[in-house]
Amino acid sequence: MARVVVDVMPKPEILDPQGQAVARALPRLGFDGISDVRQGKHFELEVADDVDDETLAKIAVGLLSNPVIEDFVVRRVGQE
Amino acid sequence: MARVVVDVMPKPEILDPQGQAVARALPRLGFDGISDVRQGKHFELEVADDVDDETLAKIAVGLLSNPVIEDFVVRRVGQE
Amino acid sequence: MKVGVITFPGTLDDVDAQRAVRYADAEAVALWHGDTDLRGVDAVIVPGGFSYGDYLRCGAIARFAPVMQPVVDAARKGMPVLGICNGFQILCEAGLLPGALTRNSSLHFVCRDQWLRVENTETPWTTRYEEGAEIMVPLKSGEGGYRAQKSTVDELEGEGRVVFRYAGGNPNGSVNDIAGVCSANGRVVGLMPHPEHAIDALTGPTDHGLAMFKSLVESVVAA
Amino acid sequence: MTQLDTVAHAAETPDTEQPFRELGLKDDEYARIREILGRRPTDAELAMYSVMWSEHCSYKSSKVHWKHWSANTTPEMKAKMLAGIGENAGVVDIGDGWAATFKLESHNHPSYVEPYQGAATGVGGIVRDIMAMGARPLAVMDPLRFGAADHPDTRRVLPGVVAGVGGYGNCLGLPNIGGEVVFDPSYQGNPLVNALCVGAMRAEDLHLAHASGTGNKVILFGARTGLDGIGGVSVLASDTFSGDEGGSGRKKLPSVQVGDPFTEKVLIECCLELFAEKIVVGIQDLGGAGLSCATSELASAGDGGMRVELDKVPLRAKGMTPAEVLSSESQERMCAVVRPSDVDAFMAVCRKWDVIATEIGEVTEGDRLVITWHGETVVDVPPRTVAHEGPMYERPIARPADQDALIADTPDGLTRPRGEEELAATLMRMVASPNLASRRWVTQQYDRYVRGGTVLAQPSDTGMIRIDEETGRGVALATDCNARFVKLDPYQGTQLALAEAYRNVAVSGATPLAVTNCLNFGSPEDPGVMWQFEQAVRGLAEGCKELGIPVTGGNVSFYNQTGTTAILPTPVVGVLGVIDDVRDRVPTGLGAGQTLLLLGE
Ligand SMILES: Nc1ncnc2c1ncn2[C@@H]1O[C@H](COP(=O)(O)OP(=O)(O)O)[C@@H](O)[C@H]1O
Repeated sequence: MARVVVDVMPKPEILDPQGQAVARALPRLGFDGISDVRQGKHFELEVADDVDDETLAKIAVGLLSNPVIEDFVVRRVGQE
Repeated sequence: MARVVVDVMPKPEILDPQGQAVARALPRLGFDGISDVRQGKHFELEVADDVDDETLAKIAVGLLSNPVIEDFVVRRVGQE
Repeated sequence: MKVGVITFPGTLDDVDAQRAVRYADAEAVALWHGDTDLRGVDAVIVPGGFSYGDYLRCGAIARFAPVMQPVVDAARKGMPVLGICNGFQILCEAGLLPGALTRNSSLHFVCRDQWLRVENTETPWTTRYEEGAEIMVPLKSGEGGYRAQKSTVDELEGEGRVVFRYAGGNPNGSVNDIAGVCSANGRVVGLMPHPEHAIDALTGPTDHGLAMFKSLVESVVAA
Repeated sequence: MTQLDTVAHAAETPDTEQPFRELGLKDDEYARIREILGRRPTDAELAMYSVMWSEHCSYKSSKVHWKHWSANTTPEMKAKMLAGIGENAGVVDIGDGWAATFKLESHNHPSYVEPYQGAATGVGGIVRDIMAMGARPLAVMDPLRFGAADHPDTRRVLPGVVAGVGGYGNCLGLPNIGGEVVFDPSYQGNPLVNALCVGAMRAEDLHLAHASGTGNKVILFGARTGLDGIGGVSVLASDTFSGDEGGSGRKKLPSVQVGDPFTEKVLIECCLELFAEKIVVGIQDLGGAGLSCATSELASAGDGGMRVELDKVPLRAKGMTPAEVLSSESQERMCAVVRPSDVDAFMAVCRKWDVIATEIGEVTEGDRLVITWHGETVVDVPPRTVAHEGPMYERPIARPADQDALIADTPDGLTRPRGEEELAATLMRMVASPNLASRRWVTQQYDRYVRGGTVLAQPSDTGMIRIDEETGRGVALATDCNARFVKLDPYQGTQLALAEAYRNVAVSGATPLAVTNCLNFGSPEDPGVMWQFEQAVRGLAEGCKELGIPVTGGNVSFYNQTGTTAILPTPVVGVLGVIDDVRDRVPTGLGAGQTLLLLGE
């Protein structure tokens, strides 16, 4: 078994109201020095060893992200 | 400026309906070998160099995550 | 004439869409997400709700349901298809309509009586409206912000494929106040607001939505 | 792994110390359990008794006051009542073969701990109560109370609660047809999240929660069972629970449950199909106290015993103990009793909806509830002693010493606005005050249109839904409570709440038929609170008799206090009425050219 992480983020040109809401809240809470926040999704998958990178990319692009508005990154983070 | 990533995940013992929905969909789509999926949030912050780890942890626990049901991990991923 | 109304697990407004079809004097045919054919219907409505909980992304899982393949095939051949709210999101995910729906800019779910301007009266779903007519129907969604690449938006605007536009205030941050769009051939229409909740002033704010279903019946009969 | 605490082991080891106090049981309660069983309870039995004998499940402080309901319910009032107090929800005959069922419930403490999930699972729980009567849930309402509007913690609690009520209810496809938002500093550390659900069914489809018919199967269906809210009910309703199950060596478990409204929506449709096929003998929702409650209540209300193979329960977490499986408050689960010949059909419906269903036991002869774990008996109890014969207390009652001073402090001493300008300024201040301001920020997060039956919702004081599309038959509902009146005079204040809800229903054009309530009070161990409570119950019961409509059910929430300061006593009253044709409703608001008449003094 391997653990695979997929991070899905709004494309840079797409408005990210959630990230903006965080960015606006920070100074109000007394946290300065954060100039930008973007919010996406983080998936952790337990994957059998014979699942190859191509399959993982298909899952990421076909299901976990919407290529019209989102980019993704797949990482294998460890064996179990 | 540094880039900081915060990943927020539902605590292991807490129900994760989002991850479950993905896990159940995968075999229907013909993807086998994924035994578990958990879904959380992924934040990317642009942070001034003088923001220390303690401040980042405070932001993560106070604003980005809900400590009652979520855990988080903070990573500095690079300088810009 | 028969209009199919699809039910996915988590679909909510299927009963309302069926009722709207009946109010327009057509027969509503229930289609199940697992169906592999369309049971001889003349048009299809993909109704609102939270298919599969919409936990991953609205419409992301529903678009893979078996019933969507025949819907996509029929739509490409010109069958009228209407996606309402979650149905709109599903049609975008399935590639039948361009763009995507994202989190409302307020970050809150919003349920309100919304004015819309009808911008395109050529689709089978809008022939009964006058161009520029303003209608009031309920809007109720948390992820209704319409987004697309700039080139896509330009193309939609250039080809008159924006079918409905929010009037009297943009409720969710949609680009160009877009509330609904159609496919290149005009046969597939998707919109976030709910015309099926505005077919009778007893249970909705108005009956302005009924003309969409009557338009369809007229268009199909005329064809 | 510690040794499994079986019944045999418990009998052999009578002197084993048990953490009953940490589980919220008093010394005499523990002694009573030992007396019932003739031995010490096993861990699993202790978990069951402690949760079922908690204030929340056993109504041990309030039950003695139920005499007021029965004393004030006349045969005429009973005539239209198909199910009343004691069932999951009250059911009334609304004519034309239709029955309506409705109930109010609280989810106050969980909503303070985790506002979104607490409120969401509160909605989920009350909806399952309505389903357990055999009805289709049709609409929800949410009477809410928060601390001061400008207090920083209200900013955490209110948006979370509203998003949770909306998030769950919207996803279930239940229109929200009304509610309340009231601010008062007494709710600061203790917001009230009450939720009402109303449903309807054909009168002959009424299902009652009981397990009868020897050999009938017990089927658990819906979500898997996890570590959610283990001991939640006790810790939340009785304030003395450490969270550990005793001996299992687990670290502190979360008392928070996370809702999965999609699973519940599918469960609703699945249940309705099962009801339509008439393959359910008895049904019970799993709420607080989980399987402890469902198995003991089903068995207790039936005509036999029950045997449960607990290890068959589908689990979400690894290594759960029997006590944990019994106490888990995982949401979105139901338990049904099914004839053996219908099991295949039952499973087929569940498969269609992709709902996990597992046969976990059967109805047996005799009168014991026996639960096994991999073949070994871990529970062997008379189910009534768990579910219905819990402790009952006559708590001391005393009118608070400062009540007279409170009443003497009348508004006569307040300065009145004089002249146009002061009047205008006062009006502006009132309009802007949190308790009178627009509720749109809240109500626009709720879907009020779904299912196309909503005839009245905000801004009307009454919610109304159409039940029969052919005839237009419908029901109207209102919930009300002015807790400041109740504080001044709990007897009359509660009657005023009843009268307001009754009037709201009546002026919508409907005929009031039945009453539900959610009695939110401070600690029952405080004689002053018990005085408020007793007065409120008596006031409501006698008011109902006067109006000729029965109390069909309700809910009690005690221990709503911060430190020793109780909330304002808040007996929320819900009234349900019927209207023959919703087209005859009377909407709120004036039309041009209409004449305004004042009725009454
Ligand atoms: N928590 C809530 N959920 C749903 N509807 C609500 C809620 N709070 C208030 N409302 C609705 O908003 C409207 C206005 O409420 P309110 O100002 O309390 O009315 P009133 O003071 O006339 O009783 C009513 O229709 C009421 O049902």
